[in-house]
Order: sequence, then structure tokens, then C-alpha cells
Amino acid sequence: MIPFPLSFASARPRSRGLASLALAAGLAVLPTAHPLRAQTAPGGAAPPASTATATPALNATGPAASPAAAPATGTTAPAASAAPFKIDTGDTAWMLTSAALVLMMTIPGLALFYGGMVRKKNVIATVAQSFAITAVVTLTWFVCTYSIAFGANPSPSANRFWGGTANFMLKSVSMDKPYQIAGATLTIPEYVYMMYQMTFAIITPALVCGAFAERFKFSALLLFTMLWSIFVYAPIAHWVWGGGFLGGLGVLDFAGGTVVHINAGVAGLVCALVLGPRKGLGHDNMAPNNLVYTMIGASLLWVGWFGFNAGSAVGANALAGAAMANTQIATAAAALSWMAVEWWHRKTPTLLGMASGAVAGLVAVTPASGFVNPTGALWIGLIAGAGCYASAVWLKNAFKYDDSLDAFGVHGVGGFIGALLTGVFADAAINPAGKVHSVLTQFEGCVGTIVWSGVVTFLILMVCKFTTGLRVTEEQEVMGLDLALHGEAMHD
Amino acid sequence: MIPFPLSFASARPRSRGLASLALAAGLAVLPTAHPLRAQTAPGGAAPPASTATATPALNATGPAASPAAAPATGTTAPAASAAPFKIDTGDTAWMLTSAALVLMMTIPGLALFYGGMVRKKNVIATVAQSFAITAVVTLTWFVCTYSIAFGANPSPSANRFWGGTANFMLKSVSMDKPYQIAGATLTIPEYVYMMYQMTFAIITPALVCGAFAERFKFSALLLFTMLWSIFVYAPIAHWVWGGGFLGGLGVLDFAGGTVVHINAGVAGLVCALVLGPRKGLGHDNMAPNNLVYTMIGASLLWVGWFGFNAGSAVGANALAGAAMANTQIATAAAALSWMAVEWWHRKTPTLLGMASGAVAGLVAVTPASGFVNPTGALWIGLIAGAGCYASAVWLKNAFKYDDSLDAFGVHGVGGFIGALLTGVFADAAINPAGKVHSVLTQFEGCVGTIVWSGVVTFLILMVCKFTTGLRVTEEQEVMGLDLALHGEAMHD
Amino acid sequence: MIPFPLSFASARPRSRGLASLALAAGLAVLPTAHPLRAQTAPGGAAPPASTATATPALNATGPAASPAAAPATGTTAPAASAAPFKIDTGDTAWMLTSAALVLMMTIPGLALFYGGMVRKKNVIATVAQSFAITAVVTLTWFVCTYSIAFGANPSPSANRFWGGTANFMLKSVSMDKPYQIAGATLTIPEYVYMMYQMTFAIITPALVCGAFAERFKFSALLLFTMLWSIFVYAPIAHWVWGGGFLGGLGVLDFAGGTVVHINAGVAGLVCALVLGPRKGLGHDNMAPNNLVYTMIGASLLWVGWFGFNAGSAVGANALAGAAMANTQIATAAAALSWMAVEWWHRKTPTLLGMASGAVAGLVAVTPASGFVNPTGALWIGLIAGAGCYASAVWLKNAFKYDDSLDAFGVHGVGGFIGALLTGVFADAAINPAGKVHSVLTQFEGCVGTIVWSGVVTFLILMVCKFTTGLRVTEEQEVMGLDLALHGEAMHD
Amino acid sequence: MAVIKPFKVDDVRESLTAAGVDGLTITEVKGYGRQKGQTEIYRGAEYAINFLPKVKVEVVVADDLVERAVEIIRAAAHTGKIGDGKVFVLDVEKAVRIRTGETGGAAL
Amino acid sequence: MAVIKPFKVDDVRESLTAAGVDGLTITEVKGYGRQKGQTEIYRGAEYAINFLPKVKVEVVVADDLVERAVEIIRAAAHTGKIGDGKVFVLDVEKAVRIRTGETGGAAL
Amino acid sequence: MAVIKPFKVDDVRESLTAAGVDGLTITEVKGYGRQKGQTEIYRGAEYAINFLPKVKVEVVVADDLVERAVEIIRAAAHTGKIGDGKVFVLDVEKAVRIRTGETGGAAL
Ligand SMILES: Nc1ncnc2c1ncn2[C@@H]1O[C@H](COP(=O)(O)OP(=O)(O)O)[C@@H](O)[C@H]1O
Ligand SMILES: Nc1ncnc2c1ncn2[C@@H]1O[C@H](COP(=O)(O)OP(=O)(O)O)[C@@H](O)[C@H]1O
Ligand SMILES: Nc1ncnc2c1ncn2[C@@H]1O[C@H](COP(=O)(O)OP(=O)(O)O)[C@@H](O)[C@H]1O
Repeated sequence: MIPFPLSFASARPRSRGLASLALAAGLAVLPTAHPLRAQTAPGGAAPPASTATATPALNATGPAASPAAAPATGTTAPAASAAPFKIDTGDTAWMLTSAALVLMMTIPGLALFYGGMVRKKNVIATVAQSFAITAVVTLTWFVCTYSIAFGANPSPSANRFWGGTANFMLKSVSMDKPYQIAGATLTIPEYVYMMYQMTFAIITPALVCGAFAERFKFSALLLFTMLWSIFVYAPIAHWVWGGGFLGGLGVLDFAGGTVVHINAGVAGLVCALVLGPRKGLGHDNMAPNNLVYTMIGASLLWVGWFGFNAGSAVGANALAGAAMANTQIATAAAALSWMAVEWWHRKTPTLLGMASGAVAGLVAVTPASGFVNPTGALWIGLIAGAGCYASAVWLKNAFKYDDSLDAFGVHGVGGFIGALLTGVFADAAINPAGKVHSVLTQFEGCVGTIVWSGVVTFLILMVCKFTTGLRVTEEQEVMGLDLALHGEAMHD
Repeated sequence: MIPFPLSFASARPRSRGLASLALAAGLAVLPTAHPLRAQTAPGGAAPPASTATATPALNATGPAASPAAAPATGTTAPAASAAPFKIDTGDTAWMLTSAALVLMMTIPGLALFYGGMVRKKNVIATVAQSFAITAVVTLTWFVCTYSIAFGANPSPSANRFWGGTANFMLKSVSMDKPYQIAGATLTIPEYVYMMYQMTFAIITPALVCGAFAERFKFSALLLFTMLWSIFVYAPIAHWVWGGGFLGGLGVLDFAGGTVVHINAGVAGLVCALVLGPRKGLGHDNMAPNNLVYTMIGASLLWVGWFGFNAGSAVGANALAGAAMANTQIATAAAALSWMAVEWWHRKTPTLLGMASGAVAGLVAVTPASGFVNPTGALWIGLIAGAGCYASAVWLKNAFKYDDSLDAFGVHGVGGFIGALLTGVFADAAINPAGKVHSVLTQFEGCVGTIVWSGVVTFLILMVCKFTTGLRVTEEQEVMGLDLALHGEAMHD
Repeated sequence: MIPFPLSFASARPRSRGLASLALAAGLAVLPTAHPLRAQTAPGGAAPPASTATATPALNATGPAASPAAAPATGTTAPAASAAPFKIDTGDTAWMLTSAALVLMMTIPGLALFYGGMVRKKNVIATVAQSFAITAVVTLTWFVCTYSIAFGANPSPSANRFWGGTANFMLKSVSMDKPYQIAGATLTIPEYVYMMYQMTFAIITPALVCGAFAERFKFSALLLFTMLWSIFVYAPIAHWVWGGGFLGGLGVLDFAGGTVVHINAGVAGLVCALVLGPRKGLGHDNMAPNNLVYTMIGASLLWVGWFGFNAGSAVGANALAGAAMANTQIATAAAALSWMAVEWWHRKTPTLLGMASGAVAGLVAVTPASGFVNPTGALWIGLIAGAGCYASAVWLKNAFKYDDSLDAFGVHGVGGFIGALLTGVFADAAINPAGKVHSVLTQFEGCVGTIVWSGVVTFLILMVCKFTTGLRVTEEQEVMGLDLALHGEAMHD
Repeated sequence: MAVIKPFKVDDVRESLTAAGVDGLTITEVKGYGRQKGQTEIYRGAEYAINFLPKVKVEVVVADDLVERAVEIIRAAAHTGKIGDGKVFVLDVEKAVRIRTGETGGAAL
Repeated sequence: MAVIKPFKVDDVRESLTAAGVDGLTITEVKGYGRQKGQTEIYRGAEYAINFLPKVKVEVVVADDLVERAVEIIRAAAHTGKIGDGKVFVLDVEKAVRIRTGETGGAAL
Repeated sequence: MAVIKPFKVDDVRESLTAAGVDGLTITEVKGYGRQKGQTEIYRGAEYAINFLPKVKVEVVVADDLVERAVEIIRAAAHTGKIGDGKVFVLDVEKAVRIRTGETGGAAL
């Protein structure tokens, strides 16, 4: 969300760093040898005096973005202390609202988006997954993952990998100081920032559910979610946003294309491969039970995504407005792009296609929303709509994995498209932090997430397999998960 | 939304201007002879020194309303430059939120409101209309209609009719200056204002769908929406809000009763007349398939309308609070008024009646919300509820057009009732800009919209007729639009 | 919402006062003999100079909470006038948003939560109750209940019991001054505060509907709601929040556990007892018709409750953030706690159980949200989830009343649990106003509400019984209320 | 085969099983008959609901049980109000249990 | 018993009641036959819909009315397009009105 | 007429059409029999689900095909687990194709 000190790292050490990361992640060992310029963070922390003092109320690029724009000299620190950051009620109001919007994305948004797509006998079980995940991640966040992701580890070298235990149980969350993160001072209280970030931690595993819908055990879901939020989401969030080593790479990711979407998409692919396809796939009619639910879900995702993307400006400012505009344009373009390709390919423009395209656009514009201009957003949307259509319709069938509701096809692929295109379309006129941008850097930025997410997700699935078990029995699958797992049924 | 320089025009030139407008619009020729006091705009732009400096933080009537209250002398300009407008994070936070709320009105709000009312075989196609319109209008807005509606045409005489091409593709949208519109300076960034206005442009054609539900071709819908948003919505928005010639008439329209509701209602009537009735009307049972969807839709319209009306204060201030209160009161009154009339007339109080009445109240209070006091809002609601019941139940049957879901009956008639009653109930204690008000002026203000919307909608329908065609085949209508147009069906 | 002058009263006079209250309420006579320290309000009104001036922009504990922290000497008044309160756009933006969120809790939130739980033949009638209540309470609020609850009665002694008639028809609501309530000055306009409070007045009677679902007459509902909002809700709101005698007791109730939830729960219990059980209870299958609706409802209640609880900070500040965090944590804990108990007890974790638990957690954390720390919220959630499970499953069957959808079981019991535990877990580090806290005081605070609500609800039911009648005929109950009362049916 | 009021289904099932009938099949149907339907109202348009919800109970029994089954259904589904429904007796030539292939009385 | 197109139900009911048939029962069914179904499309997966929505009309009439009833249904449900459906005649041995216990023709 | 498990519908249809049966009609029904139902749980209240979802297949065939059709359905719907359902054979006196007026075997 905060486009942190992104533009300092030079290309060389970065790519070497990543190579070792890929290796290390495969071995589940954390590399400690490459500094990766984490030390630039303090310099990036000081708000540029000129911006901060000349336009205190204007706040166009905002304190959120300004660290990246600051010369990394450290000389601006005195100016910053002369004009100390304060909590701004307007910024805080928007972030409180954004937290509510992003929570609404998961429940009821995503629950309905997915719930409408399964067969009727599984609709309760499917919406129950989003609901349960919301509850489980809230508690892991409270207990430890907020601290792991956003805690300030007293040891700078350890801090490159995790945030430490200082905020376990939300200890030491301040009631009166503006929140400081990775060296930058925001204009909102820490509780608000913590809540906003929690809603991101909630939606990410909920997105994964699309891949294993209609066959995953509920007990496995609870355990999987708990472990995944601790061992996959929290570290990656720390590396990118919490002051960890990925934040310094120069990767542009405004609102979480990598941490949220590529991460969830890859995890989904692993789940789909490990679980195997649903019984009857290719033979039974697996038509969505209720596309009105899916439409409601897609719409609430769309509306709520304003909190996701525009909220990632961490303030009520012009950057938030631009992010909102980019979100809207890319989403509309992707909805029409998917529809057009489908119309040409299958002779029919479907509602599910438009809704899927819209979500693909939302995903793809996520990393770009605060960096590109509207024309860039248009292109991102057009490409993402067509690209995700191809992945959901063609790739899936070609490789014969059963990514039931296209968690990988839309979030993985869409997130990847968006990450790369952010490197193409970033426009410094929208956000000075996007001045330096490169497709290669963006690509490298994705690799760490992909490897870590893929490997650790697999390990967690193995843990579940030998404790709760992964998949319902064939009889339960035929009967439907609603009755089999929850003793409930739709009576309409 | 911004009740712009409304109170300057004297009655005489205005009515002569309108007479020629009616004539000219009929001929689709824009009148250029009558200045209509567009030149007062610059004077109106300067915030009145007294208000602006005495209560800088209070912002009760706000910068949005203040231009209208400013003496048109131009002498206040120095005071204004001495206390320059700045971007206010609180106002910006509320406008970001309002944009999200108004988008939520269309998807999923209106989609569900309409989707619940059709027969089950058409529910997917009906919600798909709102969804597709959201996407199409977003792109036309990006490409050209924002510029046409809100661009500042360098030529003052041309500016009276359209905003020009300067903001095509959202070129030149500023990231750092408070937005200026029609001579007034707001306290929010242009991107935020642009997004907020976009959501109005989206909902207006979506409202029209109620008139042609259950029989319009999807391809026709896409073309119609594109053309209509360019040639009907954008010009009218410019005339009223963008500095065009209607804004100077002294018509009071706080949040878009004319531009949005009368406009959509009239277009709907034309569509219903051109398309003809649904097959089986009066014989088949056309009962709503799912009034729970309709209830969700009406509720989200209600909640989202706070963004529509209170957002039209363009700031988080007492005027927004008053507009919210008026909205709530008129809506509740209209819901109960429709219910009461129906109870008396049909011996049964229906949920559909309450929901319809609520929407009628929302529509009617739209132009009035920032001008009247709560007692005025009560009367507007009571009259609109009963009046729209009469139009939806009696007028429609008397004239035998098939306005399927009462787009004209609720939005056209409700908008008209609200426009007139704003002239009756405007209270300067709520908004000084409403000091001068007259039912006659309000009536005249509607005429331009009615004529332009009616004529150009008809022309666009003719274009569609000879390209995409307008209506599905009889067989498709019997089969249902869900399967026939989208290859999808409800499976519950 | 505003935790008013809570910490001054000493235990002795308080408990004596309550004893007479219990007696007096039983007789429906208002006690006037015990001053209950209402005279401390003016002293408490002045914002403490130190807090207000040292952290004007931080606003951590906010003006809302600060009166309670002020030394009751009255000497701070000059300081207060030296640094006058102003309307803050950020606080106002958040309160406008919160009003929208809380309205969304009732429609469509609560409507769907309840509508999904009834049998299919009653779903329209059930959602119609929430919708109608929204309209009716809006008008009573406008006409008289805002004035009764929040008017400033010119007579101080009468003001202890009701707010008088000064704001009938919303007369004298100010457009330009920051709102003052019970001696405190807020940072938002009165219209915004009035709207926010209205949404609380709406949801409270709507919650009661859960107790009499599937058998109450619609005409009785309208009359009941009108009378109940005037004679039960408005006085209690005044006593606790409007400057009345309960506010001075030292009871901690941040967002309305007593006024809203215990009140609604007790009224529901009385309704269930008076109406008797549904025909066929214990024999017919009364399974919920659509748990997806219930899930949507629970989710919107959850999201909207951020407006309810975090909004009760009456500003966009750290206290709002903490309240939001506590809300989230308690809700998640309660959802999982209910689920776990049910899993153990019935061998099945249900979606309805998680949703019910979530609502139980939301209810229980309501009084505590601005006083406890997250660990306290966790405990409140865990206890409320299990406790409400016991009351909805066991207590109801043991005592054989038919609280159809557990209005008492969840809101009454959950509210009570939350009220007591607020006395256990209040943490002055979160809110200085919670420094003095005691379970006993909390208990006493509930008693007045329980007695008044119970007795007057019963009287109102008797009025309905002899005018509109209370219950539908047996034939109508068998046919279903949708067709019988509203002439409408679900066609899906 | 019988057409009955929906809320009588459980009574009928209980009575039949008490009489030793081990299986039956029900279908939600709509019936038109002497019983007057309700009126639905939508924005002033009234639709007379001619078809009322009923449940069709199909139970195949051995020939010697037919009389008793008819009587049992009649008794259990009776309310005395119009719309109670009908019992129709049809001749089933053969019955086969899919699981086992048993036929005739053994299949029921 | 007849299987017909859903939108013909009202026509059939009206024609039958005009001919003095006082009661009938309808069921929503799905039919497979010569009429080609639609295709449903979901994210590129195409599902051929083999079963089309039809309505089954069950009407029990006195023996002498059977011929006329068949003819009435045929005429009323006719569109001439494929998929119009079938009328099947089955023998009902006995009919009982639950409300009154009447049997035979009086029960219809 | 047969009552079968819902997920066997496609198998039955395919087997029948392979055998030259051109049309059939299915209905969603609920069956009560030896197969134990599930329990639904709502806020602690347990409801035993006595009626399980089944599908009724109605297929009218020429007399000489009856035996084969019964056998085909039996084979295709068989799982061997309790609840597989039944096939009942009824005598159809007459069949009429609405579209053409054809009767008898030609109408099927
Ligand atoms: N001739 C008939 N054929 C088939 N079903 C019939 C016939 N007559 C009545 N029914 C069924 O019986 C139900 C009850 O019939 P109705 O005339 O309303 O009341 P009653 O059973 O008291 O005579 C009808 O709704 C219909 O479903
Ligand atoms: N042999 C049969 N047994 C039962 N139902 C049949 C049979 N043949 C056709 N039907 C029903 O009749 C409907 C219409 O048949 P179809 O072959 O499509 O057209 P047509 O009636 O014009 O010959 C089918 O959808 C099916 O419901
Ligand atoms: N006597 C009967 N009359 C009508 N339908 C029956 C009868 N017996 C069984 N059925 C139907 O057959 C289904 C399967 O029967 P069941 O006893 O559960 O298992 P099985 O077919 O293995 O004997 C039941 O659900 C019911 O729909």
C-alpha cells in the first residue's frame, strides 16, 4: 500500500539478492547475507521539507508517497522535526472508511462472488469459508501476524525478515502518536493503520478458496488459514511493506498486487494441484447456481476496491483520487475486454464474463493504481481482461488442473500482468515515486513471492493432510458440502 | 450537485431564452443568441469574504454553495486570493466516500432493484444491464464525456454549450490544485471530483433500463448507452453544472433532479413507446421474481443516496448534514405515503410499494435536499409517494405504454414533482443560495431537459434500430433473455 | 455513544437512586427525588484545557471522551472559551459515513439477517418489517423523538427525564454552530449528529422483530414501532446520552449496549411471551429458508457496526481506531467461540452458528468498544459467543418461550454480558474516562433499562392488542405472511 | 397417488409408516380446483393466483393394502376445508427395486 | 396427463375449465426429446442443456370426457413447433375427495 | 416411471437414448424410504431430514420395449447402496403428440 522506498536500489545487488532468495526460499532458509539497502529506509523516512511545509493542507502526493520522493540524504530530518507530522482527521476518516470497505470486499463481497459460482449443494459451505477466514485471520493478526508483518523489530538485521514479537497481542500499539512505519511517519493513528492492514490480511487467504472450492474440508480450512496467514502472508507483507528486504528493491506495488494477488493466486494453484479435480469435472453440469450472488459479489468487490486502492494512498488526497480513477477505468476496460473476447470466441457475452473481467481488472490495476495515469490504467485493464480470459478458459484446460473458481487464473495471472505493466506505464506526473520503473525489476519482485508462497503453501497443505485431512469423502462431495459439513441446506 | 450561480438571472430574459431553447432543441440546433448571464459566473466564483473568513473551519454553507450567495460584483476577488482555497482532507474524505456510495447505488443497488422485479427468466439479463452500463459509461467518461460535461471550454461562447476537448482522455486533470469549476474553487482535488461526477453519469442511463426491461437487445444496450451518455447526458450536465447556459437560469437543483432523474425518466418513456409492450402484458403473470433482491436494491439506493445528495454539498459540512436529513425524511415519508395510498386503494400494503415509494422520495428530494428544511422534505416525500403511485399505477394503464419497471413513472414524475416543490419549499436558512425561488422558474428549468432528452433519445434509438436492432425476437422473449442473450440461467 | 460524565457518582446515592427507579418504573412514574449528580454535567462540559490545547490535532481521546476526564471544578471554562471548538471536516466526514453505515445495518443488513432465517413463506413479510420500521422511526424522530432524546430541556429538573419539545419537527437545529450536547461541545454540526443518532433509533426496534417473527400483524408492527420509539427508546436515550439522570451514574456504555441492545432484547422477550409460540413449533421444520441472506446480513451488520462503535467516538481519531479494532476482535472471537461450542455440542460447525456468534460478539463489545484494550475485547467475544449459544439453545428451550430469531437470546443476553464485562476490562490507557469501573455499577446501569423497557413494552403491546390486534389468524400463519399480509410471494 | 395440502405431508407420512408402508415419494405441485386462490399485487397490477401449492404423494402398495392406504391418507390429510385434495388410485403393473433387482411386493 | 410448454399452461387451464373440468394439478418438469436445448456458457465451459423446462398437467376426468379432454389439451397447447409435448392417457381406478370422502365422478 | 438418485440422471438418459428411446420427462421429487436422511441443525434445533432429493424419470415406451427399458434404467441407476430407488411400470392407454396429433407408438 505505501509505495515505500522503492527507487533507491540499484539493479545489480538487487538481482543477485533475488537469486539467493529464490534458492533460500526453496530451502525454507532465510538469507541474511545481502543487505539489499534496507539501511536507506531511515533516509526515506523524513518527509521532504519542501513538500511538507509548502502544501501542508494540499497533501496532493501525501506523506504516504513522499518518502519515496525524498532525496535519500538524510538532511531533511531537521525540517521534518520542525514541522512534525500530526494526525489528520480527514486522512483518518478516509482510512477508517477504507478499512470498512475492504472488509466488505471479503464479507459479503467475495463470499457471494464465489458462493454464486458453485453448485447449489455447496453454496453455504462456500460462503462459510470467507466468513470463517475473516474470523480466524482477525485472531491471528491480533495474536501475532500484525507484529510479524508490521512490528518494528529492534534488531535491524532481523527486521529485514520479520517484524518481531513486540506487538504480539497488539501490545504497544499507540493511542496518541501518528503511526510510523519503516521510517515514515503517517498522518493516522496506529490502530487505524493496523485495522486497515488487517482487512488485507483477511481477504488474501479468502481469495485462495476459489481454487479448492467444492471439495476442501472445513477443519482443514481453519488450520490452513491459520498457518498460511502466519507463515506465508505475514512474512511477505513484512518484506514488502513492513520494512523488510523486498521493499528496497525498487519494485512498484501500490496496493498489494504481489503480497495479495500473486500470493493468493500461486497458493491457489498449489492447492488445486494437490487436491486434484472435483468429482465429475468435465462430465457433470457445474453451472453456477446463482449469478445474481456473483454479480453482487463482483459489485461489492468493485466498490470496496476503492478502499483497497485509493485507501493505499493512506490519506484523503489527490493520489487517492487518481488511484480511484485508475481503478475504475481499468476495471471497466477489463470487464468489456473479457466480454468482447468471449463474444468473439463463444458467440455470447455473459454476465459471469463481465464480472470475471471486472475482477481481473481490479486485480491487475492494484499494483499500478497509484503510479500510472488513466491511459495506462486503460491498457492494463484491456490486457488483463483478455489475458485472464485466456488463462481461465484455455490455460486451465490445457494443463488440466481444477482451479474451480479461477483463483489462480484471475488473481495469479491478473496480478502478474498488473505487476509487469506497472513497470511499463508508471508515470511520474501521477506519483514521483514511480519515476524509476522497469519491467525487469517488476518481474524480479514477483519471483520472491511466487517461490515463497508456492513452497510454504505446499508444506502447510502437507501438515493439514496428516492432521485434519484435506478433502471430503466422495460421498460427502456427492451429497454436497452444505449438508455434509455444516448440516445446513438452502430451502428456496 | 453544486447549486451554481442560481439566483442572478431575472425572470424575463430567462423565459424568452427557454422558449427559443425549446424550439431550438426540437430542431437539434443550439441557440447562441441569448447570453443568459453566463458572464456572471466569474463573479460568482469568488467566495464571499465575510462568510469565508469569519467561519473558515465551520464551512456551514461551504464553498460549494457560497458562490451563489456572493454578490456578483467581483469586488470580493481580492479577499478570496488573500485566503486561498486549499484542499481539505475532510472534504476530500467525504467525497471519496460519496463516490463509492453512488457507485454502489448502481452496482449492486439498481441492478438488484430492477433484477428482483422482472420474471425469473430475465433476471441475469437485467442485472447485466446495470453492470455493462457501469463499464461502458466509465470508458466514455474517460474518453470524452467528462470533458464535454466539465471541461472548461476556452471559448466562453462555446462553453455555454459544451466543455470542449481539453480533458479528452482525462488529459490535464491536475494532481495538485484544488479543483475549479465554473468559476468556483472547491476544496477537493480534480480527480476526486471527476470520479464523483462519473458515478452520476453511470447511474443515469442505468435508470433508463427500467423502461425497456425484458425485451431490449444487449448489443443495442451497449450502443445506446454509449451514444446516450455522449449526446444526452454530457451536454445536459454541462449546461446545468459545467458552466453552461442552464446553470444561470436560477433553477434550484441541488443534486441532479433534472440532469439525472427527469432526464432518465423522459428517455425511458421514449424507449417504452418506441419498443412497445412486452409480449403477454396484461395476460401473463409478470410478478416480480424475488422481492428480496428488490428490497436489497432499494436499501442500497437509500444508503447510497446519502453520497448522492449529501455528497452534493461537495464537503463534510452542515449543508451535507442537512441534505442527509432531508433525504432521510422525504424517503421515509414517501415510502409510507405510497404504502398508505396502496393500502387504501388495493387493501394491501406491499413491500414493493414501500420500496417504490422510498425510491420516489429519494428522487423527489434530490433537487431539494440542500435547499429545503426538514418540514419541506416531509411534504415533498408525502406528495411524491402518492404522486408516483398514481403515475405507476394509473397513468401507465391509462396511456397503455409499457414502462416495465416504472423508470418514467418514478424517476420522471418523481423528478418533476421534486423540481417544482423545490421552488415551493426552498428555505434560505438552510442554504442562502435558495433565497430566490419560484415554481415557474423550476418548471422552465425542466423543459430544456425534457425536450433535449426526448428528441435525442429518439434519434439514438433510431440509430440502434438500423444497426444493432432494438428488440429480441419473440422466441427469445418467450425463452427468456438470460438464456437467449447470455447463455446463462439461474439454478436455484 | 458519548461516554458522558460517568465517573463522578459515588456508589451510595446511586444504588439508592436505582432502587427507587426500579420501583418507580414499575409504576410508570418518574422519580424526581434523587438528583443523582446531574448537576455535574455543566462542570463536565468544559473540555479540559490541557488535553484540548496540547493535542488539538491529535484528538486521541477526543472531545467526546474528554468531558469525563475533566476535573469537575468548572474552572476550565475560560480555557475552553479561549480555544473554542470548531467543526472539523474530518470528524464530520467520518460521522456522515458512520450514519450511512449504521443505516445499512438495518436495511438491508438486519432485514436480510432475519429474512434468511424464517421460512420461505414469511421472508417478504420479515424484510418488510425492517424496511417499514426504518420509515416509521425516521418520522417519529423528525416529529418528536429527537427532541425527547436529545433536546435541551430548558428546565434542568425536567431535563433529567426528557429533552422537552424545543426540537419538535427538528425546529432550532443549527446550521452553523458545532453541536453541544449535555454540556459538551462536539466538532460536528448538529444535523450530522442528529442523523447519526437517528440510525440508532431505527435499528433498535428493528432488532425486536426477531422475537415476534412469523406471526405479528403488520398493522400492529406500525403502531408498536411508533409508540415504542416514543415511549421506550427516546426516554432511555435521553437518560443515558441526552443529559438525563442515568448518564451521571458512572455506567460505562460506549456505543449503546444498554440503550440499544439490552433494551431491544428485553422488549423482544416481552413480545415473545405475550404473543406465544408459532404454530407448529417443535413439530414443523422451521429451518431457515436462505442462509446466504443471513450471511449477507451478518456481514453487513459486521461492517456497518464500525459506524456504530467506531462512530461513537464522534470523530476520526485514535479512539475510533481502537473501537474499530476491539469490535473486529470481539466479533471474530465470538464467531469462533459459538462455532466451537456448537461443534462440541452438536458435532457440526454451522454457518448460522458463526453468523450468530459474530452478532453476539458485536452486541457484547458495543458498550466496551471504546473502553477496553484488544485483549479485553478478545475475552468479551469468547464469553459472549459461548454465553449467547447457551441462551439461544438452552435457555429458550428450558423456559419454552418462542423468541423466534433470538432477539433476546443474542441482543438481550449479549448486551448484558458486554455491559458487565466492560466493568471488568475497562482500561484507562485506551480511554481515561474508563478509569473508574465496576461490575456492580454496570449491573445497576442495566436495571433501569430492563425495568422500563419491560414494563412499557408490555403496556404498548396491550394498546396494540385492543386496537390493531397482535397476531395474524391461524389460517394466515399457515398460508404465510407474505401472501396473507402483503399479497406478495417469492417466485424463484 | 394423492394431492394434499403441503402442511399435511408429515401427518400423512407418519400415518402411512405406522401402517407399515416403507416408502413414498412426494412432489411439489400446484393445484387448480374449487379452492379460491390468493391475489398478488404488484404496483397496482393484481394477479389472481389460480394455482395453489399442493403436494403430490405417490405411494405404491401391495394390492391388498390399497384400501387401507387410501383411507389412511384421507384421514391424515383431512381438514374439512375446501382444497383438501384428492386420492387417485392407479394400477401399477410391476415394481423393481434398483438396488437389488427384486420385483413385486418385495420391491416396495 | 400431458407434458406441455410452460407458457401454454394458462391456455390449457382456461380451455379445460370452459369444458367443465373443475380441477387439475400441474408440476414443473424437465423434458428431453427432439427439441434441441440451449447451451449454457460459464468461463468457456459449454454445457448443453438437454432438459428443457416443461409443465406436466394432470387432470382426472370421467371416462366419457377423456376424448374431449385430450382434444382440448392438444388444441390449446399446440404451437406447431417442435417440443409441443405429449398427452398420455392412463387409467385411474378410483378417485376420492379428501374433504368429503366422495368417490368416483363426484370426487373430481 | 422410476425414482432414482439425482446424480444418475445423465447416465439413465444416455443409456435410454442409446437404446432408441427418444423422449423422457424428469421431475425433482423427494423420497422417503429405508435410506436414512441427514440431520439439519439450526441454533441447536435438529431437524431430521426424512425426505431425500430424488429424481423421477417418466418415460413412455412401446409395449415391446418395456422390459428392456426397465432393465436399462435398473442398470444405469444402480450403485448398490441403499436409496437407489425403484422402477414402477404403469399402463398407458394412449399417447398423442401435440404438435402433429400422431397417436400411439408414432407419438413417442
Ligand atoms: N380432476 C382433477 N384432476 C387432477 N387434480 C385435481 C382434480 N381435481 C382436483 N384436483 C387437485 O385437488 C386439489 C384440491 O381440489 P379443490 O377443488 O380445490 O378442493 P377439494 O379437494 O376440497 O375438492 C386441487 O388443487 C388440484 O390439485
Ligand atoms: N417417450 C416419452 N416419455 C415421456 N415423455 C416424453 C416422451 N417423449 C417426449 N416426451 C416429453 O415431451 C416433450 C416434447 O418432446 P419433443 O420430442 O421435444 O417434441 P415433440 O413433442 O414436438 O415431439 C419432451 O420434452 C418430453 O418432456
Ligand atoms: N412404496 C413406494 N412408493 C413410492 N416410492 C417409493 C416407495 N418405496 C420407495 N420409494 C422411493 O424410492 C426411494 C428409495 O427407497 P429406499 O427405501 O430409500 O431405498 P432402496 O431403493 O434401496 O430400497 C425412496 O426415496 C422413495 O422415493
